[in-house]
Amino acid sequence: MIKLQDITEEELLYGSLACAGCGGIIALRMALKVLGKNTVLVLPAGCLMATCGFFPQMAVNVPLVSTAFPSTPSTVSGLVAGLKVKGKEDITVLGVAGDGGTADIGLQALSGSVERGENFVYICYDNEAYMNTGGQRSSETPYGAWTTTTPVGRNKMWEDKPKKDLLRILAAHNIPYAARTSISHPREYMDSVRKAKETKGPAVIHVLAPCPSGWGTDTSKTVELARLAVETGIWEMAEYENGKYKVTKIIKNRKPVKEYIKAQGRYRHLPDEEIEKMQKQVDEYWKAMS
Amino acid sequence: MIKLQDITEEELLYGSLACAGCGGIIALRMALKVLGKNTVLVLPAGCLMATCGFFPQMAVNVPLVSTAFPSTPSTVSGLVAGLKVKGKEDITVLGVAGDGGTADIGLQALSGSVERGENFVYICYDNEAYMNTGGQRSSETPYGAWTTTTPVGRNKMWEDKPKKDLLRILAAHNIPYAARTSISHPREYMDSVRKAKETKGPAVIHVLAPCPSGWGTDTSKTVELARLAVETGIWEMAEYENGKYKVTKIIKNRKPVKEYIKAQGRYRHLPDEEIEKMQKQVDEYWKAMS
Amino acid sequence: MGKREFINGNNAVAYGVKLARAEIVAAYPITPQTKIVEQISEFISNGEMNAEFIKVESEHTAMSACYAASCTGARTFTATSSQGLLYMFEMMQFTSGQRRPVVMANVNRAISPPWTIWLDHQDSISTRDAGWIQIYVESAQEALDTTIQCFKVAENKEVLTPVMICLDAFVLSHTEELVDIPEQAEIDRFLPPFEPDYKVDVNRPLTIAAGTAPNLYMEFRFTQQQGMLKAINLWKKADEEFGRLVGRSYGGVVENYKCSDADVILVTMGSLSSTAKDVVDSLREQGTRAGLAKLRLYRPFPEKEIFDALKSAKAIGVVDRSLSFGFEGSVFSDVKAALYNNNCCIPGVNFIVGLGGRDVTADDLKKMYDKLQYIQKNGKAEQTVEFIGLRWSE
Amino acid sequence: MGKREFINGNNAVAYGVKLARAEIVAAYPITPQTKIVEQISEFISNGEMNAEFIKVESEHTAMSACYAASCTGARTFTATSSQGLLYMFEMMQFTSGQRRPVVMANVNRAISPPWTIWLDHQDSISTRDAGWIQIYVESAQEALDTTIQCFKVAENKEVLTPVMICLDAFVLSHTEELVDIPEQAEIDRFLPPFEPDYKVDVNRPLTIAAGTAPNLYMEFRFTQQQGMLKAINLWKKADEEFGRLVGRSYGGVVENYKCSDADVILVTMGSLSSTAKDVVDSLREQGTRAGLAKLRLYRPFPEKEIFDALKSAKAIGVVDRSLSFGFEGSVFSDVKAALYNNNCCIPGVNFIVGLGGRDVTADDLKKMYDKLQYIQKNGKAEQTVEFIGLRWSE
Amino acid sequence: MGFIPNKLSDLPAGAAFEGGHPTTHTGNWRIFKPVLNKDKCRNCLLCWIFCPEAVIKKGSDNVEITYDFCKGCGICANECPTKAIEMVKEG
Amino acid sequence: MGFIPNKLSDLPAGAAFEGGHPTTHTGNWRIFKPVLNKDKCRNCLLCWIFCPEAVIKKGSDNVEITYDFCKGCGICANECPTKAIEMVKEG
Amino acid sequence: MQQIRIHGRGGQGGVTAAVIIGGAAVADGQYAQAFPAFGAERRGAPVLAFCKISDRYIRNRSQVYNPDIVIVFDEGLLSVVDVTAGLKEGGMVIINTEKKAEDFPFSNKVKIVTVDATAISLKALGKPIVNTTILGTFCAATGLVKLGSLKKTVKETFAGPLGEKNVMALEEAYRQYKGGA
Amino acid sequence: MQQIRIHGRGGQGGVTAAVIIGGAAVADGQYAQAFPAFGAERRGAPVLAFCKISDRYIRNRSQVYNPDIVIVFDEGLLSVVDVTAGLKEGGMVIINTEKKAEDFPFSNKVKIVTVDATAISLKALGKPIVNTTILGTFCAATGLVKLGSLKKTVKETFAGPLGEKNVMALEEAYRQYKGGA
Ligand SMILES: Cc1ncc(C[n+]2csc(CCOP(=O)(O)OP(=O)(O)O)c2C)c(N)n1
Ligand SMILES: Cc1ncc(C[n+]2csc(CCOP(=O)(O)OP(=O)(O)O)c2C)c(N)n1
Ligand code: SF4
Ligand code: SF4
Ligand code: SF4
Ligand code: SF4
Ligand code: SF4
Ligand code: SF4
Ligand SMILES: [Mg+2]
Ligand SMILES: [Mg+2]
Repeated sequence: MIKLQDITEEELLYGSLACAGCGGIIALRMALKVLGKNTVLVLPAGCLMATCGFFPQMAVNVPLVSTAFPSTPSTVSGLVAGLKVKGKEDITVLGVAGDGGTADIGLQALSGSVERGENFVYICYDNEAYMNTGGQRSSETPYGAWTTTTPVGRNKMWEDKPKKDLLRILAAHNIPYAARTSISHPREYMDSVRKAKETKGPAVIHVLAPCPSGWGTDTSKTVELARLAVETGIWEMAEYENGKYKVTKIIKNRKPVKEYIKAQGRYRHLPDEEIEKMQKQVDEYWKAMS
Repeated sequence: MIKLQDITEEELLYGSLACAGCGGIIALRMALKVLGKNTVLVLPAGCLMATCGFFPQMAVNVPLVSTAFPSTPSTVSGLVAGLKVKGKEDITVLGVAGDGGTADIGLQALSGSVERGENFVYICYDNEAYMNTGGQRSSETPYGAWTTTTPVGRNKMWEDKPKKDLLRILAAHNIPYAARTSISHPREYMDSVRKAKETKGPAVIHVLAPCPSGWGTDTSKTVELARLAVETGIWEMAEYENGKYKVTKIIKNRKPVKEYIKAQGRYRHLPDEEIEKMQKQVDEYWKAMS
Repeated sequence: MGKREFINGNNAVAYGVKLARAEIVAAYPITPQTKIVEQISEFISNGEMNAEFIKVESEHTAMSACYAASCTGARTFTATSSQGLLYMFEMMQFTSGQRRPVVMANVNRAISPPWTIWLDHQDSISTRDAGWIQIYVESAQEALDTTIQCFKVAENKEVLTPVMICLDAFVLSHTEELVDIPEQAEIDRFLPPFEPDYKVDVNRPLTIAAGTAPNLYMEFRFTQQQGMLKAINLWKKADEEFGRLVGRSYGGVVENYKCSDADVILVTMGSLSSTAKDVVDSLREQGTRAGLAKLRLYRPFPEKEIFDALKSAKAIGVVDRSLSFGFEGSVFSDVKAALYNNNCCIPGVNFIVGLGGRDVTADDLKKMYDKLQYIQKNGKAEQTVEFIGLRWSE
Repeated sequence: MGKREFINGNNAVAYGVKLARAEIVAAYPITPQTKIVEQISEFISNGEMNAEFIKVESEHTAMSACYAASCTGARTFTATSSQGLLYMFEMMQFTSGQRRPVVMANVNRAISPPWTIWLDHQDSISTRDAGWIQIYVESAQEALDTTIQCFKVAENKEVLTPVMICLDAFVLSHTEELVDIPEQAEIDRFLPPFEPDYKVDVNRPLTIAAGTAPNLYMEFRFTQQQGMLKAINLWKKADEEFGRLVGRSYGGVVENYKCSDADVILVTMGSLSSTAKDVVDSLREQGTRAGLAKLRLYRPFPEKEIFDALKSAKAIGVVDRSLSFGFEGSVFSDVKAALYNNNCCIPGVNFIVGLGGRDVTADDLKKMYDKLQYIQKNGKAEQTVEFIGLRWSE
Repeated sequence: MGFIPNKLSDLPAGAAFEGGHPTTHTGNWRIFKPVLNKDKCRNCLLCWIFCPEAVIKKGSDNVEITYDFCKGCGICANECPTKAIEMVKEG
Repeated sequence: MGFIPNKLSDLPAGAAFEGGHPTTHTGNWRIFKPVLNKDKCRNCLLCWIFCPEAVIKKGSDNVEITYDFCKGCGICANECPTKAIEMVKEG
Repeated sequence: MQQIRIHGRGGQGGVTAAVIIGGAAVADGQYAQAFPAFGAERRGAPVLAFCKISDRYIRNRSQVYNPDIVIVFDEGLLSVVDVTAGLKEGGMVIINTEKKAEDFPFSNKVKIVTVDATAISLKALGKPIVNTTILGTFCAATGLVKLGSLKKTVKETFAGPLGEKNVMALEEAYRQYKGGA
Repeated sequence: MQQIRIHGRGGQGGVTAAVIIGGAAVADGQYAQAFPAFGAERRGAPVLAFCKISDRYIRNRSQVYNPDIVIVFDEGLLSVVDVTAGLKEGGMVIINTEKKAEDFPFSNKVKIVTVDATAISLKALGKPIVNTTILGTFCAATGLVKLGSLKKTVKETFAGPLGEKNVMALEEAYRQYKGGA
């Protein structure tokens, strides 16, 4: 596994206009550290593009091809093909999109690029809502969360669906490599990025990247919350490789889900019985998985 | 299981302009027999719409809302919502689209409708290519097949990717009910349709529906070929229900894959070693599944 | 009379949708529109409004769902902007071709790239041929009232055409101002329930959006065109009736602001019209006979009404907040085409302004009127297209 | 001189793409375009052509992939029709806004609903504001030659704008005729390799399609407009050079067919122009001074060239195979707008023809010329928009 | 028989036609014709359920083939377990 | 420093600007400032890897915080296992 | 200009026949257009294809309303469509049938040429595919294209032995007409 | 017409402050517009908000270039942006600071009003959120809106106890100015 000491000091992402403590920026910065300068980055609409690619604040130091919101994977496809005919197949093509850009409006294109078996790395930084537009529900918004389109009013309307399971959807594509990981675990995450780079064919990483602004949390807690998600068992670290789904981190003594929920503004309204229901679901999931 | 004797004689699909022996028509006709008159049908671009919904030849006798090629599931969503506000939730909303309209250009919308948990029945009739436009490759075109965009020339270009696994993708969505079935097995297929109708929430059926024109087969062999696909083990009959994937038909003595391949014009070019490779893959798959 | 609120254009549209008793709302976020659907979701969550709120996964789906919901006979609304509008382009045409009276708010925003979130009209203008009625407003109040008028005209059996209400990003969408909220009862009197003849009905199974060969297609398009053209007079009537019942109206389809005796007239759409009225008044004080023709309805294009407003002018300027690339501003072309049809050839000039959020000030507008006076004197325009407010000239 | 083949318009475009040495082809099927990409996939599979062939899962992806591939500096092509064009609308604007010279063939087909697969120009016309150059052809030969010209103009450093070559569904796409296939060497002389200044390069990391605030956006759009306008003269030059090197040219951007002394002139686009030339000749034989202005380039709109072609006419008719719903034919509006800019107000009438595949015959065209003669006599048009070939009048 | 418009005002708003009204008698596409040998028929209904054109009718002892819309695909003959249906050349 | 256009002909064809040139010194967004106590630092590099702004530099014995682009999010302080970083109010 | 209309069924190769006629005309140094009736018909459905031949470049691109010659692939079509619709006075109808010209009701109005192309094809190709066979009759009866050009075009269209067989069938039909005429 | 510009940071509630001023003016029977500087700024970044107040309906919809009054939420902004840019002659700048008016370099050019809003807010709300607090100073120093209307609007904006607390903070700032003036 990657050692922090060995990681390059070179920064390819520097000076973004993101909120203080943005988890998405951490995800992108770490990934670029592994992939290095010989990378082309694709960013669609979303917080990262909005905060890293606005003139004159150009925070990314690899070629960045920005694209339309639904088009990250297909822009990746075009770059892969273009670099191939230009004899530059050694360049890593990296698509990075949010949960909305990946699991909602970009899913079809992603499925297509994966199915065609193109050679690329794709990272979905998951902050569990459409954050760039102010925090609307996406299909990755977890059960119980408040968003601006699942407001909490007289008629209860908080999000009532579980998260879309991106990793299993990719596994169903029999993708060469995919992982579910978290910015709180840099070694594991960066190791996934390295594997993804080395994979011949499509490789997709789904990384939890909390958003202090959207989650209603202190900017200093971004990493801590991501870690809590793992330690409570809410966020499973897993990989799909060689046709196999594998849990990559088994938490011995899972922390109570409540600890995670109570730390966040977006769950403020949740009655305790809902939290207990969530705890039960988590417990059942892990029982079933072991 | 459904008995043929008990099935209604009423025909809700009659007099289409499809090619003689079209498997897609069989799939739709059987489904409507189960669902009955209290059904609204959505058809996008594709062979069924082109042959059943052109004035003055209106072959379908339930309300048919035709829609754009990418929009079957989202049109279904709108109908479900509209019928709900109109107090007509007892009507079954049925989306029927081809493999291209489902696994390629309609996949995102399907994923969305399933994720939102809307109450509908969706049938993908799979003829393994874009037939209405003359037989181009889709993500459901099987390995080895000739299509007009995977022609067989000096530089071999026949389809070199396996089929997209729609059922497993739906299973990854934890859909309430989904099935992979075949028109050659009317009782099983129609039973799936019945289950789908009874499911509260989304239910999707992926049904093999050979196309004599696109597969290069005699019109009389449509059902026989579908059966062969099952009997050779190339086409697995399976269901996803209550969170479980289940093979629904285990073939004791699988027929040789060759029998299926050799019967079809679209595989004419395939050298024997390729067929052997396919045989091996099928054998391995079934070994792994048992 | 209802209550008065200090709200922005987005809220105002949401109030309009609520008062219109829309039954289906498809929602997908995009800046600067999002507040509209957020506000509606709050109305619903608070029990103030009764509608199915579909949280779709893309705008193509938003419009597909609206198309289908409208086929069931439900009153249907969605909102979008810019990239979202472009992404649903196919379904926009499906909806109009099948004559489903969906109402959509488009918060006008420029198109990327260059990446932008700011105001111009390129988004709605680039859908001008798509068979949607387009109406532009200049204030939050007009946004609210017009939203209600939209349903009235769209659902008229002679029209049956979807309507897009266009309001300017930020300048209207995010600007709070004083808005009168009509009473529900007033609106119920104005807007009858939607009861289409052709809809999904298991007892009368129709094939909706059927295929038609060359022997019939053209006739459908002709009747669609006829229906759309009828919207011009029907909108005038609706605006007038709204005035009678609710107490506010907006001059029909072209607001004629001091045009009757004007020598120089600007044609504007959207929020700019508001500032321009100030400018007209101050020019009038200085003795210049200035006028403003505010184009509310852009499609169907009110050929006769715009001719009537402009016919006595000596010089006209058409202000476009967008560009038909490779030619000129589309409103300019259309206005000239309409005048031409009336054998009228007043010297005219096109001002391209405010692309990608560049502010257009009263000073800018004054300069445009100055230019028109110069043209009036010369009897002809030297240059037909002029960009106003460019940072550099070369 | 190359060989002569009896092929259809779709094949002809494919030959053009091969001869242009396109490096990337994105393919998605839609009738009646599909044969173009099928033919290209055959060329590749037979080793006659060397390109990456991307079998995308939708047209939005097709254009996204083209946009991106072009960013690497690769010569890029795709083809579509109708619904496919609409579905990629967002990415069309991305490609043009970012100045990527992708070439696309659009086989003109009507838009659904009513469901259709037949010819009209509604698809490409409804994208007229999207910043793409649009050129229309009248024969398979012109389709082949023009495909090559497209790359030449699109990739010119002063232009850098994507080009759509429009050919009529079935009438051109599926009609076999005699076509000269140029030699590869001739084309190599005409068309240099594509070497853009701004492209993906890890040694010079650019942010491509960067965000720009209101302080800069408008300037980008202004330079985009300038680039596009340059295409008018550059296309004339390219057509002329093509003529010199290959032996065929097409009159630049507006083919002036016997207009110089004509009293009555029709303006047409696409395959209709071919039939119309027959009609002009037969009218001339009968002593009528008829002319035809064939608009090849529709965007950028060749304002001056169309004025030059029409200026001496007594009556003009503009034939639109599409409709800007709620107004009139778009070519009619644009032609009038251009004449207006030149203070020219010749009586004109708009013929809406051939929607959804209705055939337009020589007889129909003769009737249009008759109408123009009537207008010439009267000095003015009574009706501005006329549908030709409607089945019923009421 | 479905509604056939013959003036503009007949047209629905948007192409919306009554369904279930086939007008083209696809029976004349047929080159071979399925002919039933009643004696062999066991009334298993397989031909009935597989017929794409829904032109086979249930009967008490055996099925019955109607020909207006039978395209002659031959599926019935192919699927019949008792070979009770024979395809014979039309004409 | 990135390229700043100042005439039309300076503009690239399509917005394409050189990357890696931040100009807005986001350091002045800071309300609290991370201050390192070198003595407590074990050089574990956790703050370094987690800092979203990449403003912590590796050193031989301990890390070093630079402030031009530090937004004061406090992640470094929160994650430091030895509490070697303290957030203090700016000003 | 000579205009030809072909009546066939989806899948019978009517368009190919039109293209072969056009190709042969072109090989003869003439100009031609060949195109299908633009539709979405499926295998089995009656379809049309057209060919125009002229010694000058053909600019008129509208459809064929008044053919000089009609070719009917399949006698069964006669009961479905009016094959003589719009036929020019003195026009010719070539029908694949076992019957004789006199057996057709419209034989008094137009010139009818019959050929049992199915039989010929079955013999030469082993399949009842008549689209090239009947072109032999067309060639012999109309003289609009040269036999050599027709054979050459057929060989270019169908590679290898299939081409040879098609040419044989075509020649046989040609011979039968010439013999019979 | 009076035009107000507010300098704050993303997340500090500058737009809310502008809307509250406008709402109060409206409650007073005046007309108002309130809007943000249209941008995509994130939490922490300097942002602007505007309010225009007039006794007539405000038709001019262009931005505010020459404010009469500037409100600065956070002293730190002074080193980042020129808060006096475009300020009208005789205009006023209200700054949240511990310092005195004289401590600012531009004190000779414009009227400066200072208030330690952070201290007041920390006391009243327990948080350094100054957007409502400073409105008390604004109200006292400019008299553009009535104190009662301002309080009412704040209570409508923040329901329940939060509203009460905000009103307390606002009143305290108001008192301090009145006392100090
Ligand atoms: C077609 C289209 N629809 C909507 C938008 C508006 N939009 C831009 S970013 C965004 C949210 C992005 O969410 P996500 O992908 O999760 O990234 P995040 O903002 O959370 O980083 C939306 C809805 C758009 N740009 N294009
Ligand atoms: C946006 C769009 N792209 C392409 C098409 C063209 N098109 C119509 S049907 C079809 C093929 C449909 O394939 P499938 O869904 O598999 O159904 P099948 O034709 O095989 O029945 C295509 C590509 C279209 N109508 N719309
Ligand atoms: S809103 Fe959230 S995801 Fe977006 S920049 Fe701020 S912290 Fe990052
Ligand atoms: S092409 Fe195939 S799928 Fe389409 S109608 Fe014919 S048989 Fe059916
Ligand atoms: S399949 Fe054969 S036995 Fe069975 S019902 Fe049909 S004809 Fe009778
Ligand atoms: S031949 Fe085909 S269509 Fe006719 S009855 Fe048999 S199965 Fe049905
Ligand atoms: S986290 Fe703490 S101990 Fe580790 S390097 Fe940073 S300051 Fe030193
Ligand atoms: S406070 Fe945040 S930005 Fe500053 S050094 Fe620490 S982690 Fe980095
Ligand atoms: Mg997100
Ligand atoms: Mg298919």
